[in-house]
Amino acid sequence: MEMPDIDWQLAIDSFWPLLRGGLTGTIPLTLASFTLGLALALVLALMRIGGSRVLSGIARAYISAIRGTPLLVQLFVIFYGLPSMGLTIDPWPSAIIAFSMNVGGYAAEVIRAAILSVPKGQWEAGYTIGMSRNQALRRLILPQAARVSVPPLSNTFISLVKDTSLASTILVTEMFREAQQIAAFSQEFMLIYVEAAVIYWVFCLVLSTVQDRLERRLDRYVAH
Amino acid sequence: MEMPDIDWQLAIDSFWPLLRGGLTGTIPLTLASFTLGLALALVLALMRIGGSRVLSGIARAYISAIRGTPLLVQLFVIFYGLPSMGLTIDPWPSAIIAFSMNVGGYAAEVIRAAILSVPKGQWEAGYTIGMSRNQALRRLILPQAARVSVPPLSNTFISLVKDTSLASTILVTEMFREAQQIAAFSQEFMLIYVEAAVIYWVFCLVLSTVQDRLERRLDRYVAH
Amino acid sequence: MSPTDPTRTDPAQNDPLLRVSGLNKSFGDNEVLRSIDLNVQAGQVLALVGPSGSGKTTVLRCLNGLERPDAGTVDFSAGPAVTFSEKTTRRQKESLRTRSAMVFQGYNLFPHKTVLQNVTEGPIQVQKRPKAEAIAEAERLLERVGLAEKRDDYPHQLSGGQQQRVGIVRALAQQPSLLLFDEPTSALDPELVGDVLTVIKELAEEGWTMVLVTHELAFAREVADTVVFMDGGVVVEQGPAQEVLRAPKQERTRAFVHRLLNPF
Amino acid sequence: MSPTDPTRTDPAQNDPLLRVSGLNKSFGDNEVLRSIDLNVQAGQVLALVGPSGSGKTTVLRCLNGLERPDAGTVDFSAGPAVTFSEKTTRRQKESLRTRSAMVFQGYNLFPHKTVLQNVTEGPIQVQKRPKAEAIAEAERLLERVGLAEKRDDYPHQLSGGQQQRVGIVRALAQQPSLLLFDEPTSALDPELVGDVLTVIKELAEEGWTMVLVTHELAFAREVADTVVFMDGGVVVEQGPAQEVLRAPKQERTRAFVHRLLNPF
Amino acid sequence: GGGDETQGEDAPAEESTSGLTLEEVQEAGVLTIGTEGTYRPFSFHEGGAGELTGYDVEIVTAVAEELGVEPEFEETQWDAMFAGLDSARFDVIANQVSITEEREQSYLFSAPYTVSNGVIVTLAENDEISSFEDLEGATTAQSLTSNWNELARESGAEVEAVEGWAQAVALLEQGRVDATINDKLTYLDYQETVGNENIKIAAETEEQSQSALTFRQGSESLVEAVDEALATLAEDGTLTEISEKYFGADVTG
Ligand SMILES: Nc1ncnc2c1ncn2[C@@H]1O[C@H](COP(=O)(O)OP(=O)(O)OP(=O)(O)O)[C@@H](O)[C@H]1O
Ligand SMILES: Nc1ncnc2c1ncn2[C@@H]1O[C@H](COP(=O)(O)OP(=O)(O)OP(=O)(O)O)[C@@H](O)[C@H]1O
Ligand SMILES: [Mg+2]
Ligand SMILES: [Mg+2]
Repeated sequence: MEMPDIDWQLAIDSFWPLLRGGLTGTIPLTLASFTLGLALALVLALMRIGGSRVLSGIARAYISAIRGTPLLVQLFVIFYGLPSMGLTIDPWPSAIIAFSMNVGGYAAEVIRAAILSVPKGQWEAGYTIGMSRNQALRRLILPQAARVSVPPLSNTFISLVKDTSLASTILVTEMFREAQQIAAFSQEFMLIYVEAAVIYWVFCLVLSTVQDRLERRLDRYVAH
Repeated sequence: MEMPDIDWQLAIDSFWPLLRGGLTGTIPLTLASFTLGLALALVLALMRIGGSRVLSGIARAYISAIRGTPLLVQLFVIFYGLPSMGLTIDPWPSAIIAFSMNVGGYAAEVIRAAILSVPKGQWEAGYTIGMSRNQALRRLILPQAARVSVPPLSNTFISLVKDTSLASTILVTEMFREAQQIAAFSQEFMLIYVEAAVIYWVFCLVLSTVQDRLERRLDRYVAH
Repeated sequence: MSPTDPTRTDPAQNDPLLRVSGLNKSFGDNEVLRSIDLNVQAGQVLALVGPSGSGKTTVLRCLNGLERPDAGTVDFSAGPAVTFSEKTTRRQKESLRTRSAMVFQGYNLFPHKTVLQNVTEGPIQVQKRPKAEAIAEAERLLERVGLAEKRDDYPHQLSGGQQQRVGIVRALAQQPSLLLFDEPTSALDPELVGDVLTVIKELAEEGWTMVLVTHELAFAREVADTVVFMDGGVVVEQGPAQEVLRAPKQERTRAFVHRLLNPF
Repeated sequence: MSPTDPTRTDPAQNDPLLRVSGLNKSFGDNEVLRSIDLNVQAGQVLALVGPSGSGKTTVLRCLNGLERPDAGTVDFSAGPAVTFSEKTTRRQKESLRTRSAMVFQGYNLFPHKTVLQNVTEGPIQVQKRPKAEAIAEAERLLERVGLAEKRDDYPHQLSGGQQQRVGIVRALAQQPSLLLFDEPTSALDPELVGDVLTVIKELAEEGWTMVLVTHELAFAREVADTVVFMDGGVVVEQGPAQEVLRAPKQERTRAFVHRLLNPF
Repeated sequence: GGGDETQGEDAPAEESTSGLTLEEVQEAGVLTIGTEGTYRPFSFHEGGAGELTGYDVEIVTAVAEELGVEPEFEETQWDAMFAGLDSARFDVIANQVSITEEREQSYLFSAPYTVSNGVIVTLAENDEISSFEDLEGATTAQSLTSNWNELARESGAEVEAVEGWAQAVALLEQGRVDATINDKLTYLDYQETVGNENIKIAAETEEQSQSALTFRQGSESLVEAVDEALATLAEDGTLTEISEKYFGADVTG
C-alpha cells in the first residue's frame, strides 16, 4: 500500500475558490433556507397538532411527500417544471424556495415532537392563569420546545449545508459547483472533492460549536 | 396556467424498468447497508458511552467526519480513492461499505441517545440481580432502547432509500440509474425523474407502515 | 390577602359562593362523574377525599374550566351560572376560569421563568394590570410565604416545598374568588409537607374559600369545614369534617378512612 | 421463604450478619458519608431514617456494591470482608452484590418483561438455576404476595402497590442473606402503601434480615429492632426503635421526628 | 414539463416555453446560452476557477456578436441541460450536442460547427482491443448522455455510467473497465494538458459525428440567422482560428 502523489500546489490554489463558493453560495443559501424552512415547519407542526382534521391531513400529506421524494426532483420541479405552467422563478429564489420547503417538511416533525414533549400541565397552568391557547403556545410552550428541538434541528441544518450542493443543478453557484469546475479543468477530481469535503466538515464543526452555545444558553433554566 | 403535455406512453413504458431498478438495486442496497450500518452504529454508540476516553474520542471523530462530509465524496473516496493505495473494491461492495459507514455515523448518535434514555435504575436493577454490564446491556437496556430508536432510525432509513441513488455514480445500477438511462435516451428528464420520485415515495410509504407495525409490536409492554 | 382584600368575601356572610349540581362527565365509556352536587360557602374550606380514580381531580378540573362536563350546572355567585350540555361553547367553559385559581399536584411552574415572572405572568400578560403594581403585589405575596429572596431564582433551583409555595402564590396573584388545590403535598418529601400545609392552613384562617383534594386526612380534619367523600364518581357522603372523618356513616367511607390511618 | 430456608440465618443466633465500619464516601467535594458504623444482627430489622440528602440511599448502595466507598469495611458473615480504598477492584465491590438484594423506591421493574420473567431473570440468567425450579419458586413467591394471577402481565398493567410487591419478590428470588429497602412506599398512592407495608412486616416476622430506609416512622417503630438516625452524612443516634423514635436523645433527632409526626 | 415537440405550436400563450424568434432576441439584446462549464476543452473555467471559456463558448460568443447581441451563459449539469432549454431557462445549448435523429425530432439544430470522430481509448498495454468489433463483450465507461454511449452499446460492449472523462480514465487505469469511447478532441486535449502515458487510442470511428447549437422548436428564424452568422464566421476564418487555438487543427468541418 502506497500513498498516492498529491498535487499540493493544486490543493492550495483551489482553496480560495472553494472557500469563496462556500461563503457566497453555500452559507447564505443555507441560512436563508433554514430560516424560512423553520417558519414553514412551525406552521406545519401547528396544523398537525391543532384540532382540524383537514389541516392536519394536508400537513401530513405535504410532509410525507417531501420526505418521500428526492430533493433533486423537488428542485427540478420548481425550477424546470413550473415554467411550463407559466411560472418562471429565478435560480436563487427557486433554490431558496425548494430548500425551505424541504427543511419545512423535515423540521415539522421535529417541532411537533418538541411541542408535544412539553408536559400537558404547562398548557393547563397557562389556561388556569387565564391564557388563551395562543398565548400559552407563544409564551410558555414554544420557549420550552425550543430547547428540546435544538439537537435534532441541528441535524437538519447540517444535512442542509451539504444538500445545498444540489443547487448547482439549477444554475446556482456554490462550493460544490466550484469543485466540479476545478476538477473538470485539472482532471483531479478526487483531490478536489476531498478538499471540498474537508471544508464542509470545518463548516459543520463551526456549526456544532454554535449549537453547543445555543444549548447552553437555553439550558440556563434547566437542572444540571 | 395550464398543464403541460405529458407523454403517458413513455411514463408507462418506463415504469417496469424503474421498478426493476428499485427491486434489484435500491431495495437490496438499502437493506444490506442498513443492517451493517446498524451494527456499526451500535459499536460506535457503545464506544461513546463506555468509559474509555480514547475509544470515545475515536468514535466522536468518526461520527463527526461522516456527518460533516457529503456522502458523494465518501463514495468517491472508497471507490476511486482507495485503488490508488492499492485497494480496489467492486462497485456493489464499495457501495455497501460506503452506505454502511454513513448509516453507522448517523445512527450511532440515535442509538446512543436511546441507550441513555433508558433510566439508570434499569442498569442498577440488573446489577442487583447479579448481572454483568454486558448482560444488563443485552437483556435489559437494548430491548428498551430499541423502542425509543425506531422513529429516528426510520428517518435514517428513509434518507438511505433516497441516498442509494448516489450509487449510480460508482457504477451500481439501481432505480435512479435506470431513470438516468431512460431520460438520457428520451430527453424527458422531468417526466422520468418525477416518475422515479413517485416510486420512491411509494417505497417510503410502505416503509412507514412497517415502522408503524414495529412500533406497535414494541409498544405492547408500554402503557397506552 | 389582607382581610379587606376586595376579591374575598366575608366569611360571616355564609352565602354559597359556589353551587354545583348534577355534574356528569364521561371519558368514552368510562363514567367518571355521576350527578355530583356540591355547595361551597364563602370563606369556607371544602375537602374532597376518596380513593384513587374516584373523580376528585376531574371535579376540580370541571370547576376550573379545564374539562367540559357533559351535563350539570356550575354557579358562581360572582358571575352567570354555566349549564353544560353538548352545546356549551368553549367561551362559556372558559368563563369559569377567571373566578378560580388552581394549585397542581406537580406544581406546574413555568421552568423557563423566574419565580417572580411565574407569579406576575398572569396579572401582567393576561389581566393587563400595571407592571409595577403586579410586581409589588407578587413581592408582597412571596414575602408572605417566606420566599422573598428567591424571586429571581428559576424553579429548578428550589426544593419541592418551595416550588409548591410559589404555585400557591401564583394562584393568589390571580385574585380569584375560589382556590382549588389538587393534592398539593403528595409529590413532596415528607419533611417538606409541613411548610406547604402551614401556608394552606393560614390561608384558610384568613378566610379564603377553597376546595382541597387531599389524602392527608389529619390535615383535612383540622382545616376543612366540610368533607366530601367520593368513590366511583359519586358523592358517597358529605358533612362537617369532624363527622365524616371521625364517625363516617357509610361503610365505604369507614373502610377508606381506616385504611389510610392504619396502613399496616 | 420457609423457616428452614438455607439462605436464611436463625434469628436466635444473634450474630452480626453485617458489620460496617468507617464507611466514607464523597461525590467530588461533597462528603456524603462520614465514618458510618453499622451492625445488623441476623434476623433483625434495621431502619435507617433521616432528612433528605443525609446519605441513607448512599449507604444502601454501598452495601449492595452499586457505589464504591472511598474507605471503610463491609463485612458480611457469609463471605470475606471487603475493605475499601483507592485500590479496591470492581470485582471486590461486586462480590457484595450477591449477598444482598435491593428493593427500589421507583420499583425499577423491567418493563419489557412479564411479572414472572422479572422474577426469574436473575435465578435463570445469572444464577443459572434450573428453569423449572426457578419458575416454581417464583410462582410460590408471587402466590405468597397475592399476585399469582398477574404472572403474565407486564409491569405497566399493575398498580404501584402491585409493582412494588413484584419488586420485593424479585429480590427474594435472589435468595439473599440481606434485604435492602429504599423508601419502598414513598412513590405509592396513600391507599396502596398498606399492602406493601404488610408484606414487609410479614417478612420481618418470618426472620428475614433487612435494612430499611423509610419515612414512615410509625411503621419503623413497629417493625424495626434498631433505628439509625442519620443527618449530614453521619450517624447522629442509633438504638432500639422504641427509644430512638419515642424518646430521642439528640436534639436533631427530636426535631426531625417531631416535624414528621406533626407536619402543620 | 419536458421537451415535448408540440408544445411550441399549440400553446402560443406560453411565451416562456415556446421558441424564440430573432426579433425577440434582438429586442432583448441578449442571447442566453446553456453550457456545462465543466467539459474541457469545450466549456470550462480557465484555471478551474477563472472565466468561462472553451471552444464551444468562444464559438457561440462569436455568433452572438455577429447577431449584435450580448451572450449570457447559464451553467448547469448535463442532466438538466434539456430541461433548462425546454423551460426557457436559456435559449440555446452550446455544449457539443451531437446531431442525432432522436434529437432532431424534438429540437432544432444549427449548422454543425464541429466535425470529429470517436476514439476507443484503452490502457497502453492493452493489445486485445484494436477495433470496434473487439468491444464485443468488453466493458466501457461512458457518460450516459453522450452519443458515444449508444455507439458502445451497438458495438456489443457493457456500459458503465460515469459522470465525465476524468472518472472514465480513472476506471480505465484501475482496471475496472476495458475501454472508453469519447470524442477524439477530448482525448487530445487531455494528453496535451495532463500527459498520461498509461492510455492510448486503440481505434477510431470511420463515421464522423457532427455537433451543433441546439434550440427549442419554434426558433426557426433565430436558427436561420445563426446559420448565416456561422457561415460568415467560417468565411472570415474566425471559426478556424478558434479551432486552431484549442486543437491545433481545423475541426469545424
Ligand atoms: N383525560 C382523561 N381521559 C380518559 N380518562 C380519564 C382522563 N382523566 C381522568 N380519567 C379517568 O377518570 C377517572 C377519574 O380520574 P381522576 O383523576 O378524576 O381521579 P382522582 O380521584 O383524582 O384520582 P387520584 O387520587 O389518583 O388523583 C379515572 O378512572 C381516570 O382513569
Ligand atoms: N451520583 C451522585 N453524584 C453526586 N452526588 C450524589 C450522588 N448520589 C447522591 N449524591 C448526593 O449525596 C447526598 C446524599 O444523597 P442520598 O441520596 O444518599 O440521600 P438520602 O438520604 O437518600 O436522601 P433522600 O431522602 O432524599 O432519598 C446528597 O447531597 C446527594 O446530592
Ligand atoms: Mg387526582
Ligand atoms: Mg434516598
